[in-house]
Amino acid sequence: MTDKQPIVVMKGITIEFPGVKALDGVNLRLFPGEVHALMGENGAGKSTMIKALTGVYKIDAGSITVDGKPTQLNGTLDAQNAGIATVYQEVNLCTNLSIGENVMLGHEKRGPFGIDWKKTHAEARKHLAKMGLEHLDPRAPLSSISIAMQQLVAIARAMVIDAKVLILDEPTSSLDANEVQDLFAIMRKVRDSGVAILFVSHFLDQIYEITDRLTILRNGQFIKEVMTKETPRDELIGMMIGKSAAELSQIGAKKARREIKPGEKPVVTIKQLGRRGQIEPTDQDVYAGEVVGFAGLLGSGRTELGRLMFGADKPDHGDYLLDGKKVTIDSPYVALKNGIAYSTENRRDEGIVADLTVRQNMLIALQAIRGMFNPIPKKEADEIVDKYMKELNVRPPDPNKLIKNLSGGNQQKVLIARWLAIHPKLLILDEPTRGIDIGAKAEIQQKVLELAAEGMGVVFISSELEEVVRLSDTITVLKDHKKIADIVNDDTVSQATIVETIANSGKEA
Amino acid sequence: MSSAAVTPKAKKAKGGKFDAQMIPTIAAVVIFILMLIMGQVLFGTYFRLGFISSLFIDHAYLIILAVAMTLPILTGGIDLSVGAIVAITAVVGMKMLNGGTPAPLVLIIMLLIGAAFGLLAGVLIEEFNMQPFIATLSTMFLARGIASIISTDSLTMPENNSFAWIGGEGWKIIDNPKISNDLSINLGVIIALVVVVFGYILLHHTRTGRTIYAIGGSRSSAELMGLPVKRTQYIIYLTSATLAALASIVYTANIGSAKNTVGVGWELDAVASVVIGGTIITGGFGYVLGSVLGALVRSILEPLTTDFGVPAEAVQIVVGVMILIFVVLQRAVTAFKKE
Amino acid sequence: MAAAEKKDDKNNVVAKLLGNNLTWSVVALIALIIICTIVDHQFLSLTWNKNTGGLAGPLITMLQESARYLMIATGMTLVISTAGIDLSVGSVMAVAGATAMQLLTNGANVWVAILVALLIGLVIGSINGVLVSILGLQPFITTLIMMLAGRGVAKVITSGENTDASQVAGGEPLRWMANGFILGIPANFVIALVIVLAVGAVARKTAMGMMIESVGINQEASRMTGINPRKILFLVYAISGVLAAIAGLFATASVMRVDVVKTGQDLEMYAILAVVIGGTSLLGGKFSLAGSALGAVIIAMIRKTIITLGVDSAATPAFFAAVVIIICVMQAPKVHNLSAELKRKRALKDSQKAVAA
Amino acid sequence: ACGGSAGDSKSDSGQKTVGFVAVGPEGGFRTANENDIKQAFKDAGFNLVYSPTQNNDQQKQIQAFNKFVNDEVDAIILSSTEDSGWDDSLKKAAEAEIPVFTVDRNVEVKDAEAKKAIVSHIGPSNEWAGEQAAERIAKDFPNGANGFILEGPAGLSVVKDRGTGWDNKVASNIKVLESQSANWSTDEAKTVTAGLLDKYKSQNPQFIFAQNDEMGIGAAQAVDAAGLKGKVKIVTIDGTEAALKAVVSGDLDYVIEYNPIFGKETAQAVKDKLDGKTPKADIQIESKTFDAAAAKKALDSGERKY
Ligand SMILES: Nc1ncnc2c1ncn2[C@@H]1O[C@H](COP(=O)(O)OP(=O)(O)OP(=O)(O)O)[C@@H](O)[C@H]1O
Ligand SMILES: Nc1ncnc2c1ncn2[C@@H]1O[C@H](COP(=O)(O)OP(=O)(O)OP(=O)(O)O)[C@@H](O)[C@H]1O
Ligand SMILES: [Mg+2]
Ligand SMILES: [Mg+2]
Repeated sequence: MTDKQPIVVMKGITIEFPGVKALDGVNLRLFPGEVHALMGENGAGKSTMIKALTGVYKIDAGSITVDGKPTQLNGTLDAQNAGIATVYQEVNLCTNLSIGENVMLGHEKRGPFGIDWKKTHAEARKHLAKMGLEHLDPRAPLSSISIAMQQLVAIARAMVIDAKVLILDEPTSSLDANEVQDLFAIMRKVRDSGVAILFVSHFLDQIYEITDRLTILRNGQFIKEVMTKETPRDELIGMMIGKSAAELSQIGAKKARREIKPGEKPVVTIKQLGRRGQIEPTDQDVYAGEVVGFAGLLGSGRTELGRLMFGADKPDHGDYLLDGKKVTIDSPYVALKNGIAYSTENRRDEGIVADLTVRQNMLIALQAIRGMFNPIPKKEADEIVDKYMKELNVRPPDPNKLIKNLSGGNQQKVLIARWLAIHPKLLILDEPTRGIDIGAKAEIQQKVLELAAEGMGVVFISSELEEVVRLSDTITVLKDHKKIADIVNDDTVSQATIVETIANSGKEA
Repeated sequence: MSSAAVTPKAKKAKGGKFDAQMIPTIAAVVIFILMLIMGQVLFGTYFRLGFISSLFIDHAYLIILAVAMTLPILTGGIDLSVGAIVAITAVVGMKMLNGGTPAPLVLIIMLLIGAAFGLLAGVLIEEFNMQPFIATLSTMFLARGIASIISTDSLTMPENNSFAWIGGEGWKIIDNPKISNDLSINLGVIIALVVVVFGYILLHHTRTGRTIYAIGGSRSSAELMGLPVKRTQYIIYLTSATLAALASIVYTANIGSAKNTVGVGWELDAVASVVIGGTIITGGFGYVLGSVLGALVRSILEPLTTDFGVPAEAVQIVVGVMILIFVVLQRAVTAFKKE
Repeated sequence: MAAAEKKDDKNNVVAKLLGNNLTWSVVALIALIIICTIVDHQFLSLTWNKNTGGLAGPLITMLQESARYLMIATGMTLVISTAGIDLSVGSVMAVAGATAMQLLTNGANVWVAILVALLIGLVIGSINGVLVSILGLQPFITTLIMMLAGRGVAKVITSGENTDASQVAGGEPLRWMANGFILGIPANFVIALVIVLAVGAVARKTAMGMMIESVGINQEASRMTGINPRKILFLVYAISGVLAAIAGLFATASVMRVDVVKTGQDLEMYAILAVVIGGTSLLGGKFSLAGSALGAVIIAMIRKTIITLGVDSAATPAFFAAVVIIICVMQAPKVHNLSAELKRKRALKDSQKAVAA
Repeated sequence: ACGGSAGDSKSDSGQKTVGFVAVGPEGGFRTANENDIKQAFKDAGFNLVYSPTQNNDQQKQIQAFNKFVNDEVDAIILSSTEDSGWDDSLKKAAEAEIPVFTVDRNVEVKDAEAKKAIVSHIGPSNEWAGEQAAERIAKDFPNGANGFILEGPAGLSVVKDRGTGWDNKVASNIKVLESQSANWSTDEAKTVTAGLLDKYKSQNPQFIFAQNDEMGIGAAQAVDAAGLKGKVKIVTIDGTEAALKAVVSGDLDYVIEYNPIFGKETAQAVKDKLDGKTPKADIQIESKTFDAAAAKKALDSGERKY
């Protein structure tokens, strides 16, 4: 192994943004036929390192060698021509075009009369099929499929060029277990064909399953390059967070179930609430202090149900009861006024307001419900911002930075702070731990439990069954845009129970 | 409107790639035909071959400008300089013709001047981060100003010039005793049609074209996908400005004279045509054929207001309201379809 | 050590200043004034005009003209911040001016005339607002239509005439608004400045500014935080309409005459230029009212420069374009990062050489 | 003229249809002129179809002209924004045997075929008006003077013609310090004049020739604000009511009429032609000039229509 020549050598890479040194003398070597993981907490500089390698950012110091040749990368095109294919952390496709076009953009098959669409679509189909997406029509608009699917399409796109290096920045964060396995199968195939793969993920299980070599970053500093096999978990975590793994706040096994007292009224009840084409009429109760988990496969309708309960989409069917009283929730404003908050899974498009500061992003929802002409007093605002910056450990701890300049995980924390600031009665969290590092994930999970203990109702939507099972009191299982089961999450329930429920109901239906 | 209700049905029947994006364009077709029919029923002159002929001959320039404007608008940009480029190329061209320069050379120089302004706009946009609106507004002032500096005279074409041939009477395909029943076509119209075909092929059958759509969808995504965004932007503004010069050739050849004041406000006519044709001003969606129809719809508004005897002061209001109704209708149809 | 730090600090301040759009706008303004002073040594001279009871001189007439640009640029800033555009301001000026002049000649009280003119501005702005926010039409095309139709409305109001109210008795307050002086300073400039400051205060002291920016940056995300984007959009177009009406009053009251074709013609373009020179992006988001105000004064100053230099009327558009291009190019990040970029490249080369060695 | 009979062309009903390719309302002269023509044709029993343009755009006029040819109207009145570029359209009119009458601005035609279409030109002369202005200034200042010219937008043929007229007759001791465009606009003229007065203070400007009334009125206000009323003489062209009043009040020195009232003459010419007679090829419309006394008389007579 050691005598192999690296295909990419990055040495002493330094990148400075106004006010932050995002990378400071970082080294990275990628070997053909290996899966290499960049490891580090949120904001450690992983995505920045990747963007240096793909020519998005110009480096301030250091050198990049590809195939033994020193290389200047002045743009993504250069990187692509050097054989580097990339799937970025945030999906970067064009929603106005079809799926097939997104796969083939820039590589369309040409005939004597320009682009030959028949061949191009056929080619797209081929690449989609490799990703297990043969059921997608390449002519359908990209906007008709979920973010998760789009992520897979983005990977299919990356495979179109004959890459020597394939970079995947958190490709698994929105995939469910099956899809992750499919993806790994593909990655192995690609790796075995001699491609160097650079992979980022916050799931340690995945890291140990698929990678051969690790480079660890902390705070923009290069810590170490190690072989995965030779590095125990504790040691890895220690290197990533700079303290011993034991110090990491851990939550115990499964949450003790909150018993519903007889005669107790739920905070929120929906009766036959539904919207044509999105989610069938559904009943659901959420009690104060209860955590309701939504489980289901991709596209099962969890997000749709969450959005409906928040008024982000208007229901066309059913009733909404709040503390037993009938209400009409038909816009986020009304929902927020009534103490219902929803944290989106689509952080970039529906979550952050990119060009506002962290502070403004935290306060904006509270401000919206107070009204435009009733500004939050500065002192109160300072307190709120201070509190959540600390409590959620947002880094860098500067609330006046633009949120778009934060790492993905830290953006997520700011969004959670936004909703906590309004003290909702019901908080709907859609994939709140997506893209969050292990430390922060534990913090957020902990936070959910605390909030529930304080009496907040929580709907917890996640593709990670493990955390759904661990945190929820009740688990609502959805399939094909329909609720198929309510599982009381007692000690007998495990991930397997839910998988089984989903599988069985398929047969019944 | 019955037509509006019909469209979505027709759509479903076809299925496949036929999606909501095409509705505004189809609405443009339907409404154009309805307007023609209305004109014919009420005034009896709209189906005359002469009317149809002059609709095309007199608006060949607008069709070219609409195609030109479609490119930047598809990326969410705009080219406000097209009208002024018509002016400067017309003035320079006419001056040179009068100075005895051979017509073919004049044509080439006119196109090159257009291209030069396109290049300048491209540089301002891509190298100096100016927004297209501001960059092309600047080149618009610049072109118009230079045209005025060169000459404020009304310049006429010298006699017997091969240049005039482009715009000349052209050919009568159907020659009736009455001129109002003649169907004629001239080289200008043919050039316009060639430009339309060129626009169609560029947008739908070249990688550059697809990159234009991608930029309109999301420029940053297009960049991250490794598409040649910068080069494409240059191509867009070069093409639109060069086509504006071509429109100038067609127009000046047609009327045989030129002036620094020609083309004032044409950029807005072109934008209106593009929008009526269903292209979304924020980019990403639209068709060049829609723009052509938009140009025809735009062209037919004035005859209709004249025939309806709209009082002079209100003509602009009526034209505005007609475009508004158009846009609202398209919006309604699109929303209806989404439901 | 401390000295080095201080120097670093200074470098930082300089760098910050260089990176700031406002700096370049101020530089441009000063440069124009210097050019004018070189050509016309009297340019900076101020005299007291007994006739009008105010200061007189080239700078004063420049400020007088800038008042209307200040108004439309302010409204335009808010609209552009929501990622919209308002092409109708020039026409709204004509409509408001026509209304006031027509009412005056028909014997209406001057205050009624002013009020109705402002109301008309509000109504047109609101129509834009409704079309954009509720019907969801594209701002560019909506206000383009309003620009066409608005001029038609002005013509209908005056039956195509250029209504002249200069002989009408009782129009004095309106005339004063455009031609009078407050403490020697042109009244319209003072009024405009007060309005700009008021809008600025409301935008920044309440949450209005942030919400406008938020909608401009990400409409869907804003909706999800409970902001009503429709309300915001409606608001900015309505404000823009009213401010354009004030600008229309300034423009017509200055000569007590409306010119249905010329009043406000092309001024939407000037307003947009002012906003962009002021550092607000046409793509929406963060806005700077101070920048736009400065931009408005720069536009007035460019026009003044054209007169002072005696630029041939045929060459005015070209001159105007040249100045705008120079200002915008100066503001381009590429230009003021030029030295930093060269330094970076040099450092990179050095470090790579070191590695190679 | 509200009626949908444009297309009924040479109908048997006897009413003749006339197409009017117009400029459109833009205040002052134009509105008076076009309203007068419309009224005169109505009075003469014609069905006049009116088609204005926008932004002085010749293209829209050409379109309207060609449409009238296709509509087979009985005659076309052309009030062109430009003096050239009409050959093709006129040729079509000639082929369709539709007589064309140019009003206000004459058009230059090279093509012999096209020339045949034009029956008469009716209108006052812009060059004449410019000459009058030069002569008046020469009379006011026999010992010479300095001053400015306020022009319309660069490139319009009216601007050129009025300028040419001025140049033809301007006295050698009259010095134009600067010519600036004020775009026909009152408001802009005020700004421009204020600037010019500032700039040339030392050279003691004594006259302003404004190429239309609107700009003259604006200039007068700037002169007034600078405290120079009476010291700077302003001469304007057009003869609108507001300008006449200004002459009376002393704000303006002299107004040269550019007479817009020739609807009757035009209608008569059309009628003659359609009746088989041959109207005169060039029908010059007389314009007056107004000093304070003449203006007062004209205003008091109450006969002026605009
Ligand atoms: N454009 C920018 N301007 C300023 N700072 C930036 C910018 N981009 C990133 N940063 C900063 O650089 C640091 C590294 O960010 P990066 O996105 O590389 O982190 P990451 O390791 O990918 O984190 P995550 O796991 O959350 O995705 C962060 O502190 C971030 O705030
Ligand atoms: N069978 C399907 N084929 C194609 N698209 C589907 C299908 N089912 C759902 N979708 C689309 O997938 C998107 C995601 O659906 P939804 O948000 O309900 O899933 P989810 O359970 O929340 O999953 P996740 O949040 O993990 O994406 C929706 O936009 C829906 O239109
Ligand atoms: Mg990252
Ligand atoms: Mg979901």
